Amino acid sequence: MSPLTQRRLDAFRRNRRGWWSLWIFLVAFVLTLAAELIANDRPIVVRYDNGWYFPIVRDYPETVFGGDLKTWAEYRDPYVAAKIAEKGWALWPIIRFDHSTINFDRVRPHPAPPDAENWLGTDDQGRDVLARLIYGLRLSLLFGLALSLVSTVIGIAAGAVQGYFGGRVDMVGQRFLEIWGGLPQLLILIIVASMIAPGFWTLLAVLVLFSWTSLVGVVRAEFLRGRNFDYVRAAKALGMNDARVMVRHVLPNAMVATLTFMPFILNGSIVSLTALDFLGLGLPPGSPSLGELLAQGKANLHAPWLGLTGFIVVAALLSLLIFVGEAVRDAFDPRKTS
Amino acid sequence: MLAYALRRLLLMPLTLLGIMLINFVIAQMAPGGPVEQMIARIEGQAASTTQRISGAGAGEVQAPRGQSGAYRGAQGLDPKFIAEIEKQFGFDKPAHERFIGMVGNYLRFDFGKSFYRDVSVIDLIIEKMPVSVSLGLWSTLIIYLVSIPLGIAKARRDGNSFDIATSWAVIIGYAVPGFLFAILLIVVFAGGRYLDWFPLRGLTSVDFDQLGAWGKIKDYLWHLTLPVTALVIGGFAGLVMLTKNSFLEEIGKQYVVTARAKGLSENQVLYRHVFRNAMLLVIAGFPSALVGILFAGSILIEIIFSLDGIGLLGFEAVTNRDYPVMFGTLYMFSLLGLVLNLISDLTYHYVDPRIDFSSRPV
Amino acid sequence: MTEVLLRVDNLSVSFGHGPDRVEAVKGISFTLEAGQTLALVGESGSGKSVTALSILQLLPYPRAHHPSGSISLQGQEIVGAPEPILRHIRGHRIAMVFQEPMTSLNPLHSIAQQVGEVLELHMGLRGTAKRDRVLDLLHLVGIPNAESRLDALPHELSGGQRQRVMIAMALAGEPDILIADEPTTALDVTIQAQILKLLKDLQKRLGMALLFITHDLGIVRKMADRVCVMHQGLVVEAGTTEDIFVRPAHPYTQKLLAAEPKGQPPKADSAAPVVMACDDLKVWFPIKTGLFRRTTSHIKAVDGISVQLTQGHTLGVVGESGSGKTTLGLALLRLIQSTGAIRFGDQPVDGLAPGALRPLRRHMQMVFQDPYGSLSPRLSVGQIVGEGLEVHEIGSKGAERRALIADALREVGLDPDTQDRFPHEFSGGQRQRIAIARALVLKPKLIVLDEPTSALDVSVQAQIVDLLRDIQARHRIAYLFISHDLRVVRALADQVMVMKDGRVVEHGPAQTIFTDPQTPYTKALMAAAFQMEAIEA
Amino acid sequence: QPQHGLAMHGTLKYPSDFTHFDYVNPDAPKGGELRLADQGPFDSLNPFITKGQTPDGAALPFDTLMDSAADEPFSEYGLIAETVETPPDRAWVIFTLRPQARWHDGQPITADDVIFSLETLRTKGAPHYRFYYAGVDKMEKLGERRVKFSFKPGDNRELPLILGQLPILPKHYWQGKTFDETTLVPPLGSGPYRVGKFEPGRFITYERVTDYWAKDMPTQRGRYNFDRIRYDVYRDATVALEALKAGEYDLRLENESKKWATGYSDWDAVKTGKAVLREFRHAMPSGMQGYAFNLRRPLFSDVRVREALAQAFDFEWANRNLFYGQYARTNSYFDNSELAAKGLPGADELALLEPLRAQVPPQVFSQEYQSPPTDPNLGIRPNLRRAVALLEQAGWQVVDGKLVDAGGQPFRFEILLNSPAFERITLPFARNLKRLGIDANVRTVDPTQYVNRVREFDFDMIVMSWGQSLSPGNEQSMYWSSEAADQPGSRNVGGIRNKAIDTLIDKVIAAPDRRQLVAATRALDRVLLWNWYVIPQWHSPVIRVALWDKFGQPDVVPMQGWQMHALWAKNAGGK
Ligand SMILES: Nc1ncnc2c1ncn2[C@@H]1O[C@H](COP(=O)(O)OP(=O)(O)OP(=O)(O)O)[C@@H](O)[C@H]1O
Ligand SMILES: Nc1ncnc2c1ncn2[C@@H]1O[C@H](COP(=O)(O)OP(=O)(O)OP(=O)(O)O)[C@@H](O)[C@H]1O
Ligand SMILES: [Mg+2]
Ligand SMILES: [Mg+2]
Repeated sequence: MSPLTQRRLDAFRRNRRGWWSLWIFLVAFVLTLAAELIANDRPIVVRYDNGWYFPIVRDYPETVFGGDLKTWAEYRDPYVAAKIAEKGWALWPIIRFDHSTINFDRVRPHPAPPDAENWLGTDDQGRDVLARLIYGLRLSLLFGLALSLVSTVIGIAAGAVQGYFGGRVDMVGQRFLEIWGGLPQLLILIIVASMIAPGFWTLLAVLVLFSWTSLVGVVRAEFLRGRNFDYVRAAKALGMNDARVMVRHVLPNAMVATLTFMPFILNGSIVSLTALDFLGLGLPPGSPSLGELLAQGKANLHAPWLGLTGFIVVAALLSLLIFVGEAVRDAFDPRKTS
Repeated sequence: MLAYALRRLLLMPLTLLGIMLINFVIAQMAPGGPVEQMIARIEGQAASTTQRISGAGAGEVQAPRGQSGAYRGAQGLDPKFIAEIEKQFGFDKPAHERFIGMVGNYLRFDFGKSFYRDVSVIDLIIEKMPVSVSLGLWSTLIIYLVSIPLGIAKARRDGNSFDIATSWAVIIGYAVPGFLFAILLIVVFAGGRYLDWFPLRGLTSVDFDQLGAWGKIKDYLWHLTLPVTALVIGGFAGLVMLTKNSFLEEIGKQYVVTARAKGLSENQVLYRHVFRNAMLLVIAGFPSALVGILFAGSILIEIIFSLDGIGLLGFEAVTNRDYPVMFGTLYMFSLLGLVLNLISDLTYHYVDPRIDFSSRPV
Repeated sequence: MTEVLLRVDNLSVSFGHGPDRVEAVKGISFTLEAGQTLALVGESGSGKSVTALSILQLLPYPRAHHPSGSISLQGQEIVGAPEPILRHIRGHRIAMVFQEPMTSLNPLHSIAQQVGEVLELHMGLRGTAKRDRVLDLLHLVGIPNAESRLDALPHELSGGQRQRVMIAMALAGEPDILIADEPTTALDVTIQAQILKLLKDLQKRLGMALLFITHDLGIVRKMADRVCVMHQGLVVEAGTTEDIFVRPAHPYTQKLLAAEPKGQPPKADSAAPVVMACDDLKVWFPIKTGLFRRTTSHIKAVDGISVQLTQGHTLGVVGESGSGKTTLGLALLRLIQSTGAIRFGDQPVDGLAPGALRPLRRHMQMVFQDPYGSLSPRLSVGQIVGEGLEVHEIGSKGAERRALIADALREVGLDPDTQDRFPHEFSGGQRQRIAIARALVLKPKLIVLDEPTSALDVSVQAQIVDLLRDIQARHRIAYLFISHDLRVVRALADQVMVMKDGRVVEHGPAQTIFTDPQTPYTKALMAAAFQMEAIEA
Repeated sequence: QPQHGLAMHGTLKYPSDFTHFDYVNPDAPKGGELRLADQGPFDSLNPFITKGQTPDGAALPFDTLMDSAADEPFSEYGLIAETVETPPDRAWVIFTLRPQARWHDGQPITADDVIFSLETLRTKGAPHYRFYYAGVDKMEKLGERRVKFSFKPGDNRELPLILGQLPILPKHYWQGKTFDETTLVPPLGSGPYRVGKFEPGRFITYERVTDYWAKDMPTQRGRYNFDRIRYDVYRDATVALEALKAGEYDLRLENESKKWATGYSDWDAVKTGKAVLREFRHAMPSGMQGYAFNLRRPLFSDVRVREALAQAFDFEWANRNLFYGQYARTNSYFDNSELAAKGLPGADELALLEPLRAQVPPQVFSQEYQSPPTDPNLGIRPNLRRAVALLEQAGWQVVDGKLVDAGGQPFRFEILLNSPAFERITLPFARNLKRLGIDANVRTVDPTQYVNRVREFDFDMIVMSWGQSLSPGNEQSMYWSSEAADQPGSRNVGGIRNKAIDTLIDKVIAAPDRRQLVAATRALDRVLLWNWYVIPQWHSPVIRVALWDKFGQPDVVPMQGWQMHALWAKNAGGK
């Protein structure tokens, strides 16, 4: 690691809030990646009739455990559970629900408030909110990260090129952008939805189409200004090509907006899924996502645990990201690294 | 700059044409055009477009489609009638002819009439304008007037408890889902249960006309309080952080030291010297923020507070395939957007005269 | 003499904490009395500017801190004083001319605004009164056509002009103490004399005390009552000017006094091939007015100049501040738009596309007049110097390149260990040397050096001049050397070009120009430059 | 022989000298105000055309020829018409108008107005008027106050009654105005209310016409008691509910069980008795709401498969856990009414069914239909076992956890929804199907796409609901006939093509009297049910009303349900 990187890292670490935020975020993210081990409606290990079974990785027909249906065993079914208990035992994850498990066991009108079984209550379909949160966080984060990453990169590139070169490039690029901005998002989404059932990747692709423009304006402005600075001229005098000048000299000094907006873009990406759900153009019904949780919160005001959970998670996520963003800013601020 | 501005102005019609063309083409591809919509409406099958958002009609017992006793006559439409509708909507002509006709009309600022009601698009837009302008203007004003000083104050106190506390505040404001917050406001401040301070809906009272000038202003502001609050709550975070970071970026520069050496107070340094240097980004974001709030940002709020604004109008037009309204609003807002874009670009130059838009041959 | 205005006592300044801590100033003390001039001289990077900034408490606190010491202004403690008190002192009681005028002005405020602000703040002037006073001040510091340039932004001014605006700004508040950190580095000798005279006048009239930081010992001798010599953060010697100059006690002082750019430029070699030439080069800046910023007239910064630079030779460019020297240099390297033919070697480059020009850039380098502005703030010095190597793929990655960079830094007298620091952590002179190192490390065929030694103390200056000459000899580099310091020009240039108002006034072999100037302008210039020395000698 | 009213079948309940309906309070005080909420904004006051959105209550200013009684299956009594005459075969009908019938501007209502109304509505009105009155062949003005409508040949016994529902428009008012344009000028009417102050998209008030010509007519007596009816537009459902609780308006019909169970619990006014939550039973047929199979898909062509899938829908669980136990299982296409098939077919029905024995499922004769129930203790498992058996009979096998046919093709289909509200009901169903090895993919699409796909029958399964009246008739053919199966946009979305059903539909339409009608309907019901064309869902046998306790209402709730316009304000005198 070069001493400079070391200094940046130190500066990053010196921002305690940012540093902790990053860790919390990473830990949460990694945990959600292992969601299946934490929240699942099938045991991790089953010992039955002197055999070992690993339902978490493999499907077994119910008949294996003495049941009568030939389809995959539903371990939460009291019938199956009893059969297994007869001749063995099962080791369950901490949360015995996955994102789509419906709590069929008890009579409680759903959404039901938190209790010992459903720690954050259930949603209006009787699914465990905590389990959905874990899975939803994973999906939303993956979606959000992918979307914001891709659209940020495209957006910065487009803004940088227009701002840096100016002239015709800018003129044409800007007009293109204006036309692009006039695209009827809703109609396009509807068209897409009518052709294919939207899934993770389709939605990602479609949303990238629209979200990449969000950074172009500010990045372009920063480049329009940045290209006038003496050090840019000095860099050109060194014989650097434009790409390098842009990346090494202008961009680092034009990252304010990008760094500031990154957390918001990420969050926006997550929320834009909600908006689509509202319109019926979102992920297939039943998919766990933060947006879905928020939508449930709205539809079930009498069940505040839904909206509250969603809100707290979004707020926490956003705070973490903003604090991380500030630390990153510090890390790249030459006045703070020493 | 004059030449540049002129060139931009000259390109506007072309850009507009591009926008209209693309939209037109895409609208052609959209499933369920206005004719189908009309048929669905006649058959009593059309679902309310805002239903999903407003939560209306969420009942588990579906009203049999085509209520009002219409089940007696639910008989399917004869093709002649459909052809009649097509003709009425102009769909008997080929697409390119329709497009050319539309462009021709738009050049004369003739936007036609809504497909589903006999109101001219202009009138519709004018009718919805007060709501959108009220919401847009006030919320933009409040957001900018609060965020910028706050961001500056945060930059000054970077990292201390004030900074952290305000960060939390704006982040929480941002994270609160707008609709939840709006409903919370209604329940707390306008419902019967807690405080019945504000009206539930609308832009003015029913007896608005009878009020005196002062009464009118009061009534108007009284109605606006909740929706504007709901609108702005999420708007601070981005701008505050942007302002803060832009200022932080500038605050370390040499000229700031010079300004301090003059004996200026910290605020004077920030507002007189750093401000102009740091504001570029804020200005850059302004047009889209304004158009966003005017046009799209407030559909939920409009529904919740039963305010009929352009956002809702445009949204409904798209979902109903009410093309005249859709293209009319699109046209107006694209035009507005283009002009704002140009203005903001020109502002760049006025803020920082080093900025120009020419290419750099060397 | 009179009462002590300013007392600096055992002042230390450190940057940062822990192992990376930099001790810039290590317990220095001095006093300043009303009407007195104290010169602070010393090695580049010895802590002069930092000391000056401490007096106004303008260091980047809390990173910078004072482990010890006190500064008091007529008994009022300044170190750690509350904001309102400092605010009253700054600009009004103590004003400062910053070392780097190029970057110290607000880039977006017109010069009238910037000067006027002080008047408004401390003199209570408004409206036309303010404007008149601004004009007055600009005239005093010798800005030509001040009326028409009131609305100019800093980037539209030449280096010297900016420096004069800085001075006008400092003087505007009629301070009790003026701290002038290298106030004349970018000024030609005539203007310099004018400014110095102005300062003396004010001092006499208002009883202003002057803390003068400079490398120019001639000026020190002429202006100062007392001198403090700084070296590596310490005051190694202090005393009256007389004492110091006549009886230097400390070895460093002795070394400083003895140092002078020496040596002779290499003999002119008429057979040397032309590296770069231009013909009837013109750069006109439009003056835009009105709402629509229409071009109403032009500033003819370079107005039809032809030069030839030959291999291994140096063309010195001298002339009034604002005469177009910088612009000429930029235009020649095609860093600014110009008309007129430019050739590099045999290749015409004036019409060349930027892409085609790029490979040639390796061979033509520039040291910018404003070193601070020309260094990317977010790159470390090592990266800045190494960038050229990287771009032109000189040396293999990693260690080899790092070694090359370290060498280059060492050559210009910088500690190679500092290569991971950022530009703002250096002194003005150090930054200037970084800029030189960046150009030299490429071993180009041509370097345009725009005031490369203005911020350097005499000893370092001598070292750099030697270095330049040495490298020139080894690599047959051609220099276009822009400077106000005619002694340095004399030491380096074999050809000299004198510029005024964008035109060449006189051009010829250095020897001739120095010994036998033809035009009145050149004569005046030479007189002003060597007069002081002459008196001294 | 002119009569004071007309019944679809059988005799009229009320004699010619009746003074009021039984389900109203004839002495209800007039006065006060009723405030209601409207969900959609409106932009037109002409409720008779396709264009524009009209506010709720837009028909209040208009009278019809006759008014129907809510406590009879389908009977109408003269309103504008004093008497009605029709021959036994109902080939024509003559209405005699009341001499006192007046427009709001004082002009009398004439035969010309009636003819004008039908003419206008048929040509320029909303298309359904065309269909309604397509059977009217000829209109004749027999006098100033007498009109005769002659019908095209065909067995359409409903037509005189449907003509009774014809809103009458003033000819003199519309002269020189365009009828088929949306308007915000309230059109002239003759009804109990006229449009008062309004603001499009925000509110509308209807003011009682104090000198309403028909205020003492037997059909109107005790109804339309409020001086003012006001609709406020609330676009958001949640806000609308809050507004009710805040006392912004008076009365709300709830259609969501979740809201009914939880949304009102924090309403203090209920605790203090200032407001009440009431459920009114009604005897209207529930109609059928259920998951409709698209029979055009080969996947669903086997009745055993359909039956098997029906086993997987756990209504009892949903009702307990999602609906707060508020719904009843639908066991008939005409549930909650006398038209529903119960027990085994009786003699009347057998007479109709016997000839069709070969074409209908045998259970029709042997078993009472019951939508598959689940036992809360055993859960869905017994149903699944039954389903597995059925599927195996139909040639489906579980291989590797998936249900496949003989060719190895997996059982996979899509349930198309248009509202997220149904996801919570459908996803558990899909989960149960999964335990059968069936891959049921739930898809919610935007309304437009939904409508289009349904119109084009491009779906596997949707949630469909068919409304029914107490007097089924022509619409049955649109719902279930082979003819309708091919007609895009028809209500036979499932594509039922069954000769037996076609026959039974004809019997329903042609039923000469009530008894036969009931028998034919029940027979039709049985055959439909046992073909498992839908997986029946549920219905609500009550109307849920939340209202501020400011109103008096009659003790009797008629079979057709709770009557809002029979309410009166308790403080009608005061205020
Ligand atoms: N961008 C610009 N716009 C307008 N005028 C400019 C611009 N750059 C330089 N000038 C003007 O051109 C003239 C020449 O400037 P230049 O910087 O070449 O002077 P110089 O000889 O380098 O002076 P100095 O010795 O003070 O650095 C000056 O009058 C300056 O004000
Ligand atoms: N922000 C900083 N962080 C770390 N070190 C710094 C910083 N600013 C200055 N220094 C160091 O402090 C020392 C003194 O700097 P100063 O600017 O006072 O030098 P100077 O005497 O003015 O030199 P010059 O004549 O070159 O301007 C230098 O070695 C410099 O590297
Ligand atoms: Mg210095
Ligand atoms: Mg210069």
